Amino acid sequence: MSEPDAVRPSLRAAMEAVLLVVDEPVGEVTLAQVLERPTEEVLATLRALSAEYEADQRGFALRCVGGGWRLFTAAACAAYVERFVLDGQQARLTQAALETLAVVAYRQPVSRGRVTAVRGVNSDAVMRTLLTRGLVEDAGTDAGSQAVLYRTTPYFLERLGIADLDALPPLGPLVPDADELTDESPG
Amino acid sequence: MSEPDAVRPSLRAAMEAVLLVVDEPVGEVTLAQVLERPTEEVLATLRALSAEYEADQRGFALRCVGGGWRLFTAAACAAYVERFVLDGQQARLTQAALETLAVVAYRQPVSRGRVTAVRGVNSDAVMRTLLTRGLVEDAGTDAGSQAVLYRTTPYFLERLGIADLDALPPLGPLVPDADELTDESPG
Amino acid sequence: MIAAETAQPAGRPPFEVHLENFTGPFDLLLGLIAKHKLDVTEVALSRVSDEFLAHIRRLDGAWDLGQASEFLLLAATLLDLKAARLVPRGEVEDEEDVALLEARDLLFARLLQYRAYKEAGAWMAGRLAVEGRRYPRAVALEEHYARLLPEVVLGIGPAAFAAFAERALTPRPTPAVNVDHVHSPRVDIAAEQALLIRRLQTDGVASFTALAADAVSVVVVVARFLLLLDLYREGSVAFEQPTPLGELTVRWTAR
Repeated sequence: MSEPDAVRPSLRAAMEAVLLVVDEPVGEVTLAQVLERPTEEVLATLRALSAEYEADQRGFALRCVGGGWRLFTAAACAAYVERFVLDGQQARLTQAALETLAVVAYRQPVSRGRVTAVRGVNSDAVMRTLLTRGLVEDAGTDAGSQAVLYRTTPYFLERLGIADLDALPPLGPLVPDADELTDESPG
Repeated sequence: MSEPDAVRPSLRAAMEAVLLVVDEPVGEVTLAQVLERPTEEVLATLRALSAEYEADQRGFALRCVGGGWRLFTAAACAAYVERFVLDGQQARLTQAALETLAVVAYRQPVSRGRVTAVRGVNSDAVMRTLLTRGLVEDAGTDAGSQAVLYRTTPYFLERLGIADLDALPPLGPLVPDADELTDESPG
Repeated sequence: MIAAETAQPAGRPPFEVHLENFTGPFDLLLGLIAKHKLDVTEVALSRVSDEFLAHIRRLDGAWDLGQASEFLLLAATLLDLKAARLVPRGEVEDEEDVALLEARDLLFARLLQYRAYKEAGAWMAGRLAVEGRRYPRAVALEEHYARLLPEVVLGIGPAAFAAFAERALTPRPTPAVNVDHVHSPRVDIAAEQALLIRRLQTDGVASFTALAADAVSVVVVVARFLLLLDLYREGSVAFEQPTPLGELTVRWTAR
């Protein structure tokens, strides 16, 4: 660790970093593969970390739920988190969410993979946010690829203030046809 | 929420919990409101927390970028994180795009014509790329020339990892007065 | 040696003179002056042009107009600077010299300015590379908090919403050397002509400024002007311009 060229992070640090970006519980086996360490060591470190957060009375907790590990806000801090959530700041969608929603609206039904390909950035978390907010819903699976497809909801139309999808403004001439795009789709 | 006043969390814990649910940089003023503490105290705690994470070589970092505070993964852990957030790697910006971005950053709001005048070469396509990437945005039109003006986005600050535009390094001392030179731009 | 890495049309060898990362004439000049420590007055323009002509001959007629005009643009910028530099400092004889001196100062000022932004761009590239290794937490809310969320506020209307879609769905331009300055976009002449005639028939009279107001590019303005000359030749319109460079008024004179 102290060698100048070896900036290799500790197992604990690598684990914290991964846990910060995953928003679905991740199993210790997966973590062990990604971190290239034995599963037992990973499990022991996860438990140690979880205990450490609790002992230090941190605002976050590391818990094993539904077959995997995930960071949660500490229960003791719930009142503040609730206030923040209700604050109104959260009523607005982020730019990333608006963009993702726009892609779904104009290209539905569409898979997450396709949205990611169009936007050039991973859109999984954003799509989950849109699902939670009730703006987007499951639209079955693609016959070929078995990918889950998404479409906008009536609530979306209501929030945008339009009667139906036909009322969406047409896109400019630079945007390729949906057919053109989906034909070359990987699935 | 269980035992009254027994488990009132520390400011630090409450802050950590809120930071865990934000998905855009959050300002210290908003945090101060939510946490019901003076802004200065909140700011001091944010800074202390940020320093603590770094000193402890945690896998996450608390940083003030793009006008607010947000949790990031530590740079040293990037290799592991990337296995989870495989964005389809972020394409590097071309030299032309970087130059254009620099002119916009230092001269905003600025028209395409001015950027072209500074670079000595047409910058339209490059500006479109920057718009698409969300690094630059429309900033209305110039009252006189009716030219569309551009400015950098908060996302630009976030990508650069700086708090605000004042954190940009000064341009070389030899740069002549920009207005003098670019006023004759074709618009 | 200079070289413009021009965007290469399929199957045709590009003109090779050598400056990496060429993005525009200012870049070329900086490369020459700074990197090769060349005084502009010593740049052997003739050698560069000889090389270019030889290159074109090798192509045996199959040369690319885009490449040729890009070369001309570079050569002209160089020549401009070279001419300005050749004027001796100090004694200024006549107005022409003054003009050249001013041109020289302006060119150098512009070069310095460009260099500063180029350096700022390099600094940004460094930051982006470092920061690209840090990933922000962007995780969906825990279920029990998500239920508390107030109603979504989109905060934008359908038009702005469509703009988001348009931005995301427009194909990203593939990185390439920018040659927009030599390749004029095509203009739909028939459509432009129809538009001009329709407006003039409706309004009877219009200023050229008004007729060109919605042109999307300079090329379209030029096209409209040429089309008006064409209409003039046919006797369909008349022009009025009381003062040189003043407002040009166009009157529809055909039935």
